[in-house]
Amino acid sequence: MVEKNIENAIEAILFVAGEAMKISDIASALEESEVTVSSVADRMIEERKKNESGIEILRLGNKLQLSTNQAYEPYIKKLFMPDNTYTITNAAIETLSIIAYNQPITRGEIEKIRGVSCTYSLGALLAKGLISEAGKKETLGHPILYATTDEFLRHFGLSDLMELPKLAEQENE
Amino acid sequence: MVEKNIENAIEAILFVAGEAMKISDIASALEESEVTVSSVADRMIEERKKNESGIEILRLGNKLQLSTNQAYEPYIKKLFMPDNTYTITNAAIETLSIIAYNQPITRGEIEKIRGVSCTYSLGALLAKGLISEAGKKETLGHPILYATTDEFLRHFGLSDLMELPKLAEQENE
Amino acid sequence: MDNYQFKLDQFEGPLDLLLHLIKKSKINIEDIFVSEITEQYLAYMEELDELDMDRASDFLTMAATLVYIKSRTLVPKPVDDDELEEDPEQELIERLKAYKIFKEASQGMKTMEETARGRHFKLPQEYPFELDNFSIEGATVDKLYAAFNRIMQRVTEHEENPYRQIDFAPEVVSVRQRRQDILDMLKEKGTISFDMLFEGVASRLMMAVTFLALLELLHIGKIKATQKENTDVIIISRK
Repeated sequence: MVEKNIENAIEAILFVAGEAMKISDIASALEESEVTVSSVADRMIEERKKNESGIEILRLGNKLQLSTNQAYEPYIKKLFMPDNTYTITNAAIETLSIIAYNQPITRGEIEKIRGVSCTYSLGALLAKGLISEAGKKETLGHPILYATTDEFLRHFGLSDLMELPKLAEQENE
Repeated sequence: MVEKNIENAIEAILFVAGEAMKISDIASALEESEVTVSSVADRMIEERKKNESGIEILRLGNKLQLSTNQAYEPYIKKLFMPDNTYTITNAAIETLSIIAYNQPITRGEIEKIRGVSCTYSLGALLAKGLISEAGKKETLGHPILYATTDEFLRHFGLSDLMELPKLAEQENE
Repeated sequence: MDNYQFKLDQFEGPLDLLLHLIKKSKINIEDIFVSEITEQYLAYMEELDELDMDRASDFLTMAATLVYIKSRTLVPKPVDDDELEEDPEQELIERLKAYKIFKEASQGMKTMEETARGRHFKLPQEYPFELDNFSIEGATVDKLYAAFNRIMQRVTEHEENPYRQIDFAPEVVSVRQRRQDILDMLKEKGTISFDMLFEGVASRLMMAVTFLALLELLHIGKIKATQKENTDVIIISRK
């Protein structure tokens, strides 16, 4: 497949999907290697950034998703007045940062760091889809493990967990 | 506004809209003339055709809408075709059943239940005269409300909406 | 203490309150037990008139810990069993330090949230597209009813598990296991890119394990790594 065609097909696929699509699934539909699709996607991301396109491509871990460019938010607000600009409370964001840097992690482990009960903020984060259950820990009582989701990456404008800023302690290492 | 910016903003607006948008509405949001927006749109349509872009812009009378380029349909089919038993009719009937049981209802509310964009099936149901617009909802943005028609009753051999089979949860009440 | 109306709600917990006191007194975390912090903390506790028991219990437990640690400095220590016992003072200092790191990180995340705001996404398209061909001839009320129930069923299932999950590699994996994983991946795909090996790897430990496994495999000559240009992707293949 010619590279230009791969680009166009990726665009069409992401448009229909709406949500984040695995690069591997796209690659198998196009009968191309993951490496190829991944590098074509990188170029598309770059080009759209450069052109300040209205529709951007986000890389979320090993997935791709279309999104509007924030620069045009004022016009979109004017036309649709969408109400998707929720923010997170301080308690919840503390809990979330502990999960983000230590996932997967149990409620008990989070509470040990925060020194308070986290039932409430965990519930709020689950309800917003920012975290999800990610199995059970192989210890006594098999407590539930929590991890961040694609929505978490989107909400904070990250393409990957590796993009989280380094913790103070890690910088000193 | 620079022409490139107008292009990008139009792209972002159409992406969020999900359905056909009036050129006049876009123009007023961008604080540009309709003539300008219309001619910029024409150039965008042309360019995307030439590049065989995955996402095309359609002009429907005085409205614009994003759509996938049919050339990439085979890949989309491979990825999204649910199974052979799920036909177009199923999609339309699903949308119709939601309207029948929850009328009047907005597009946004239907989409929230179905989890997919319902522009196509709403259009088809409107064209068949099974549903019609039934005023606007008194909320932000004043979205259009949809309800079933007399034609709907005739088609399904009902004399009244009350004759629709009761839902399981209502029976328990 | 200042004429300052103390509210429990202002703090995310006892550690947060302690950090606040430490910051206000301009001391290092290590110095909390040679300072007035314990007294200040207890004074805050006395100010509480309406106790929200659920929240206050964490604060009161901490007060007890602080008093206990303070009292230990007043009584002579037993000579022997000191070594075995974990030093509660040191433990609290470590907890405060760890908490401080995440408190700062969460402030950084607030900024990230602010910059990321204003993106919009779209719903999946309805598929198949060609709705012009659709026909409801033969569609009955029963079919309509069944369709609605089917959707409700789907919505219920969705609500039970509404969170999309990210696939996580198991946390603790040995270098040997990871070596096998890499060989298995190569067997299946022929070649893989260096970056692909680290996709979805969330922890630093796991990354280090992956990297070590890769180095070992290169060392024993089971795999080779090639790169066309300096900045190009590194391709891993079997030898």
